[in-house]
Amino acid sequence: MSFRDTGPLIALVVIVGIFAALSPGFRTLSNAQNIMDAAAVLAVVTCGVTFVLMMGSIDLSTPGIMGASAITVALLVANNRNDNELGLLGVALAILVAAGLGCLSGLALVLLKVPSFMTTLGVSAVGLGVATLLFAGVQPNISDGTLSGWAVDRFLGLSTLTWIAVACVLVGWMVQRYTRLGRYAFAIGGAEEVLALSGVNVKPYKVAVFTMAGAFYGLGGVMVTSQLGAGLVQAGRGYDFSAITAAVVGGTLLAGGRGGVLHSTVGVLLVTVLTNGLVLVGVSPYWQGGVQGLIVVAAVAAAVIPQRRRNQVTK
Amino acid sequence: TEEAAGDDTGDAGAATESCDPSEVTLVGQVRNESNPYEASWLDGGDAFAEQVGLSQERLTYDGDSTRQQEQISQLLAGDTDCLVMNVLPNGDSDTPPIVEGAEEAGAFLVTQWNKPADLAVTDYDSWLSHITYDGVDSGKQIGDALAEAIGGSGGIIALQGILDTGAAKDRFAGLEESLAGNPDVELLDDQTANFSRAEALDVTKTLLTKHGEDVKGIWAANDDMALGALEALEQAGRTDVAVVGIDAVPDALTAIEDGTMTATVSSDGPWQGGIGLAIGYCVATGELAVEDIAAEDRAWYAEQFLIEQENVGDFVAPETSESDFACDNLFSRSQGAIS
Amino acid sequence: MNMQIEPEQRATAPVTALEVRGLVKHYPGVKALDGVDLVVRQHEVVGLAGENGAGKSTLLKALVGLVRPDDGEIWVRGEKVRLRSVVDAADHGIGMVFQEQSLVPNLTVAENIVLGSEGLGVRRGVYRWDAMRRLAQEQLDKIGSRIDPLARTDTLTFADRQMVEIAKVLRIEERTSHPPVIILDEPTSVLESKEIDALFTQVRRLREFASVVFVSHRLDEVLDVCDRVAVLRGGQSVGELPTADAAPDQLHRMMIGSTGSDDHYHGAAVEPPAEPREPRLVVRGLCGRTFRDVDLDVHAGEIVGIVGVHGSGREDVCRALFGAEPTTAGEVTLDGEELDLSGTRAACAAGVGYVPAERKTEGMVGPMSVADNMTLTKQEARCSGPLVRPRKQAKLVDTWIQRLSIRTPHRGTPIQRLSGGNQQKVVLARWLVSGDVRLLLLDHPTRGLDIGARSEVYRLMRELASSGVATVLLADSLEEAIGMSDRIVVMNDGRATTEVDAPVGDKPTPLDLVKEMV
Amino acid sequence: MSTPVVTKPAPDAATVARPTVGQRLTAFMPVIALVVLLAALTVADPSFLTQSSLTAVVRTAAPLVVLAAGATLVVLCGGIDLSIAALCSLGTVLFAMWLPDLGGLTLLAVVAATGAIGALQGLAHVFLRIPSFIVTLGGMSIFGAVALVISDAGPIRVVDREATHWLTLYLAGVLPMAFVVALLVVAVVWTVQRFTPLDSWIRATGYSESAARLASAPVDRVKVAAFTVSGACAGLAAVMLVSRNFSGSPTMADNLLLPAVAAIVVGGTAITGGHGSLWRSLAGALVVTLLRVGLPIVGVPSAYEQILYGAIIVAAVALTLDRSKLLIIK
Ligand SMILES: Nc1ncnc2c1ncn2[C@@H]1O[C@H](COP(=O)(O)OP(=O)(O)OP(=O)(O)O)[C@@H](O)[C@H]1O
Ligand SMILES: Nc1ncnc2c1ncn2[C@@H]1O[C@H](COP(=O)(O)OP(=O)(O)OP(=O)(O)O)[C@@H](O)[C@H]1O
Ligand SMILES: [Mg+2]
Ligand SMILES: [Mg+2]
Repeated sequence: MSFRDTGPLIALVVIVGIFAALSPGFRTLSNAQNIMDAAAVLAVVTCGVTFVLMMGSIDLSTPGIMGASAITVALLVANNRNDNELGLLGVALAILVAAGLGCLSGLALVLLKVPSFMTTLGVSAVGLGVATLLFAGVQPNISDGTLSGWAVDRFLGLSTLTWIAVACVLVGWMVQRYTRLGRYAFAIGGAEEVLALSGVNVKPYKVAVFTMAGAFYGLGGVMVTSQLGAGLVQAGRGYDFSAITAAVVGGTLLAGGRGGVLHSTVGVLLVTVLTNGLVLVGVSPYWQGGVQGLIVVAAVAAAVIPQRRRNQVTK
Repeated sequence: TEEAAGDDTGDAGAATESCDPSEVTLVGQVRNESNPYEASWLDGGDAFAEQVGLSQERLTYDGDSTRQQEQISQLLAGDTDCLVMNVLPNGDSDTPPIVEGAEEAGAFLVTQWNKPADLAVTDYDSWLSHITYDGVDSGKQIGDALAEAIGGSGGIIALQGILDTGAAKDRFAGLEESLAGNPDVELLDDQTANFSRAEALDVTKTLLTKHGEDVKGIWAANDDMALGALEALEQAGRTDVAVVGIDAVPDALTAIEDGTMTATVSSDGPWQGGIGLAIGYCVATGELAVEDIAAEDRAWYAEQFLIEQENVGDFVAPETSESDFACDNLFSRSQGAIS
Repeated sequence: MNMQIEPEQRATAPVTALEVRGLVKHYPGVKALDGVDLVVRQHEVVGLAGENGAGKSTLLKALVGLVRPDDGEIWVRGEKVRLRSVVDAADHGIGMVFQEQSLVPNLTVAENIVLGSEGLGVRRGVYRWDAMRRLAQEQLDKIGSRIDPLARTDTLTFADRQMVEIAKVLRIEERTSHPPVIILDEPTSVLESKEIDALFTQVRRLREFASVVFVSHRLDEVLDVCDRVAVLRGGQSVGELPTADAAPDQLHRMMIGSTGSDDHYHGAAVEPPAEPREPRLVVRGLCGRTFRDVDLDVHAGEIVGIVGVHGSGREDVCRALFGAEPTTAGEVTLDGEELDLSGTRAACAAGVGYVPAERKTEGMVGPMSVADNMTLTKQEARCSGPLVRPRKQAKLVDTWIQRLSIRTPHRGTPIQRLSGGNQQKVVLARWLVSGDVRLLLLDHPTRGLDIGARSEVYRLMRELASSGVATVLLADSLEEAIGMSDRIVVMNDGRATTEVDAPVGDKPTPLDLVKEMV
Repeated sequence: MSTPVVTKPAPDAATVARPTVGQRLTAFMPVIALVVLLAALTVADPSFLTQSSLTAVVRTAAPLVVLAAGATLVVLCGGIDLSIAALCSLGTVLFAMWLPDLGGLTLLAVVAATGAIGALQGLAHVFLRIPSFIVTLGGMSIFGAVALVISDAGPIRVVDREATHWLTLYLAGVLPMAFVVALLVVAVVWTVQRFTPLDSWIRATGYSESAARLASAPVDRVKVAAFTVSGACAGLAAVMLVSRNFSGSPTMADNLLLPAVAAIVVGGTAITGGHGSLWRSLAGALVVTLLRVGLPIVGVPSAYEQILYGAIIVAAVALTLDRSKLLIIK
């Protein structure tokens, strides 16, 4: 394992150490649970974004896709707006809608040859539009027991949502390690042109990766709905940049071909611990964003120090 | 270079040559339709428009100040002779350019919620009125309700709104007033959750871990954050914490009915959406002259109510009646001029 | 499996494996192929020779479906085919090892070998690493390679990667029941002599069960390993030559269409550098990541070759002298003044020039024009004051295009459309346009160049040396190093171990050097 | 140095490869996209195509043009600047705070300050070797926090409007001064880039940084310069916003980030660097502005507006991107 791989982990340990020393509240078991719970949605979303980043593409469609899936699921399970009561089928359908939107970004990328930066930005707007349409001015509140229970029920001290996130990370890791889709995503980031020379048609795989990412965002949207007890159009606000930040902080390269789900998960924990710790240590709310930005930059800088003097390209 | 000549500026005295009712254009502008309160505001506008046989142009700017300015300036570049705008400025600082633009173009403007304190409506002819709710008062009212709910003593935490908005500041100032009057209530922590339900959930969870059992109450600067805090409490398995908010969104009213939430303060979206257009419409059609609007009705606090469990039934379905928007009844909900 | 073909069977009338008739391919402004004919028989190694830009790569790409020809026919075993993609070609038993290495660096060797046709290695989209490793091992065994199939490809040496490519291309055997056609486009240009020997052993082994098309600019190699050489010139077939009794000169004449000069290395004698003078470049105790305590003197007008095997660190010494690689200790002076090694700008300002070996990624900026690439370093040569003068640039660039006979439709053509050799000439020209270079560091400057272009580069180097430029040369082959250098430094494991004088008339033999290198 | 003697004949008279009609057309695609969009909006609402309406559009677009123009340089170098919007917000606060003391010099001071901050980010990117995405993402939150703190989390009114009055004037009665300034910025930067070696250096850096470095192009300096110009442009855009809003606020321009990047990409500049130009971003910014203000004004309901916006920007890029310069689209 190179320093590039362990660097973020070390940074995580250091930051946890610092906060633990500074704040007694941070050291408690309940706070650990709290951090895991808070990291759950981001972890799922970051799983999706990691595969896209691994290909060297970028994905900004998170807010739109999450918003669309949040509203969809809220309208399909038992809620105050209509008589639907599809339960887990509703969850599946919402994820399907999200995957469809993700597929749209992928299709626009490979068919229209528009960079993913733009297709995903466009799909985000489309997703928000669809969500607003479905929202129709009245907040759908969920009364579905299973879904609301996800945020509350605990198993071994962790909420169901956290276990879902753990499962997602595991699935993500397996996909990355053991499936053609995952390995090709990795290879596309390494040398896309070589795949073509080897007779691999990369287009379906690109579309599939965006679709899978969409499904992860969709699940993220469902999880937010479960947490908030209501379907919000803004369910995914801010998750675009925070997921990319988490992935990059964890050592997944924006240029592709490096890193992976486990790296990104470390990044997610790092970012979540920071948010949590800064509140507990009592940093002024005015400064929190700034301090967080500074630490993220510092963490990445520290991770690249070992290779800094090589004649290597940074974009 | 010379001054803009591009606009076919109706001069400021447009009110004198009144518009035919059918020629009036009604525009309502809010942040987005994905927020129940603001969606209901636009619906109120639609209801009024229907009442006078017109339709309302619904504009949303997604909480983006620049986009709001862009839309307004585009709007004012069109035909402005009989244009009536009922606008929710994104922040205090967004009001002056909107006002100046409307004044220059001669469009009738009513603003709500946000206005810099030193900007006087009476200095303008096209800016007919500014309506808001007294944030300090509402912040204090729910602060007091919270203090009462926790029995007059104990720790509370506060969730602030978007830090650079007047509403957030006023409401928090109201909380501070309330705290001064309830010396045994201690403010354990204040954090911003940006008026957002999701952020409030995370912040509240963190603060609950930090302060644990010391937290007896949560003061939130709006209902969305209060609802987020409620979710956090539910997830933490806490039922002993009182929560208050502001805005009277439907979910909060349900929560108050259920007893999970303590209090909120009403702001009547449908009425706000209608009244702004009504004032403009009455002036545009000549039924009301700007000069005849009393100075205290140019910038005023609208009536608001503290909603608790005992009176929540009266507010569950806010309704507007035609009489609310009659030209001689426009200012009936005034609680006095903004000081 | 075709391995079992009996020798007797081979001796009978050879079967045509592949035939090309009148192939034509136009690119904007260039006729890359202009009616090319080629026949490849089974169990035959056919060489393909031609100058840079003659159309060799284009022809080969057409054979694997990467280039759609405008006209002409391709016949495989008596059947006319249309090749639309690499897969198509593989289905017809044609596979290619590309001029630029084409492996995915962040995948394992095994994955690279099976990439695109995983077969049993993947079942329903799920990897079975064991099966995959076994598949890859089988391929590697075929060529007798001992590379670990689960190693990450970017950890391998260049030569090993080449082996992986061959192992990979051999997989097409499984797609057809016929002996495959394996195409190798300049496989030797990046290899050391020992590795080249190993490769040739492979090629001869391949002949047992396949046909091979082999391209190289080293004519002796071509004659050595091939049964027959086909020559291309300006996109046209100009003839064939059985290799049995051919000499490089003969082949070269066919390639350029006239009796060319054949002074590859040392042409006219050059006066030996005046000894008593202070050396222009003095390196003392230079240490870096991959080299230690390197001492080196280079006089003005002298060409010093550095030889060593892969990993000897010579490349990094060069880069360090150009400020592109960090150093930890040591002193370097140029004409008595300390040389600033902090960055490439400083080195360039001090009069140091560097031509990197990796032309595609480090030598040139592909989408930029020939002119812009040529003047990228010495902007002042095309500016007056801070302003660029397009006319001045055009004149300057056109002059150099003429002087170095760079084959390009226009100075405004993106450099990536040029053939490899012509690209290299543009990169070299970059350091010549202003004429103020004092020390030139050349890392494999003739890699991929045809014999004509190469002798031009040699002539150029000579000219530069006699005008007083000090040159450090990392040569493409030991012969080149010996022929071109006045003095040779042998590097071994990061240290400069031996120094051998190589004056005209008293050259060391390759064997002398090899002894020192290992 | 003597001229090397070359015995070989010069190659046959070089044939000039003239750009084909298709290639010429791709160069004008951003403008075509703009015209098509304008036509479509006019069809949807004929009253949209009036002189006053177009004047309003270009006035509105001015800050976006300036922001996008600066960031285009960074994108051309192969990086990205996510901090422009936050820096612009900070710029509005600085302007409002400094105006009472500095008067007419405030504009220069703000542009210098944001330029310096941009340079700082460039230096961090170059010397710490942190990807520009991360440096500027960090910068985005840091500048946001600084703006919040120094402004005491609120808008600062600008009472003295004289200082920015000139920006609100109109040239020949129709061309807003702010837009003229934006055009000037594009023209000046483009000219400087075009007629100096900068163009070569920037494109070489964007296409292949390592090749540029080994050709001893001043890669680091070019990058830092690009970030500096990007920062300065953010400052200038801030002044334009203040002139329009009569106040500075710590979040004023935050929402302009994605529109600005969209403007760059819609113009056809490759997000991976190397290929593109400032005037493309100018056209891109106008397209984005038309979409932002045009769709709601011609009466598209808000939900459909977002869907249309998404579809149209993707379609616009599909039209404007010159794929012959890009081997792989990521
Ligand atoms: N994609 C392309 N676009 C335009 N012209 C091209 C392209 N590829 C090759 N050419 C041109 O076609 C001609 C033949 O090129 P090719 O690469 O086949 O030469 P080559 O014989 O392989 O040369 P080398 O020995 O240098 O590799 C050259 O003039 C080259 O500039
Ligand atoms: N970026 C790198 N990271 C780690 N090790 C490297 C790197 N580049 C080179 N090396 C190692 O450093 C050693 C020296 O490599 P170098 O390329 O300088 O050898 P060389 O003698 O120039 O080889 P060649 O004969 O190909 O020119 C090799 O063992 C190589 O694997
Ligand atoms: Mg070739
Ligand atoms: Mg080497």
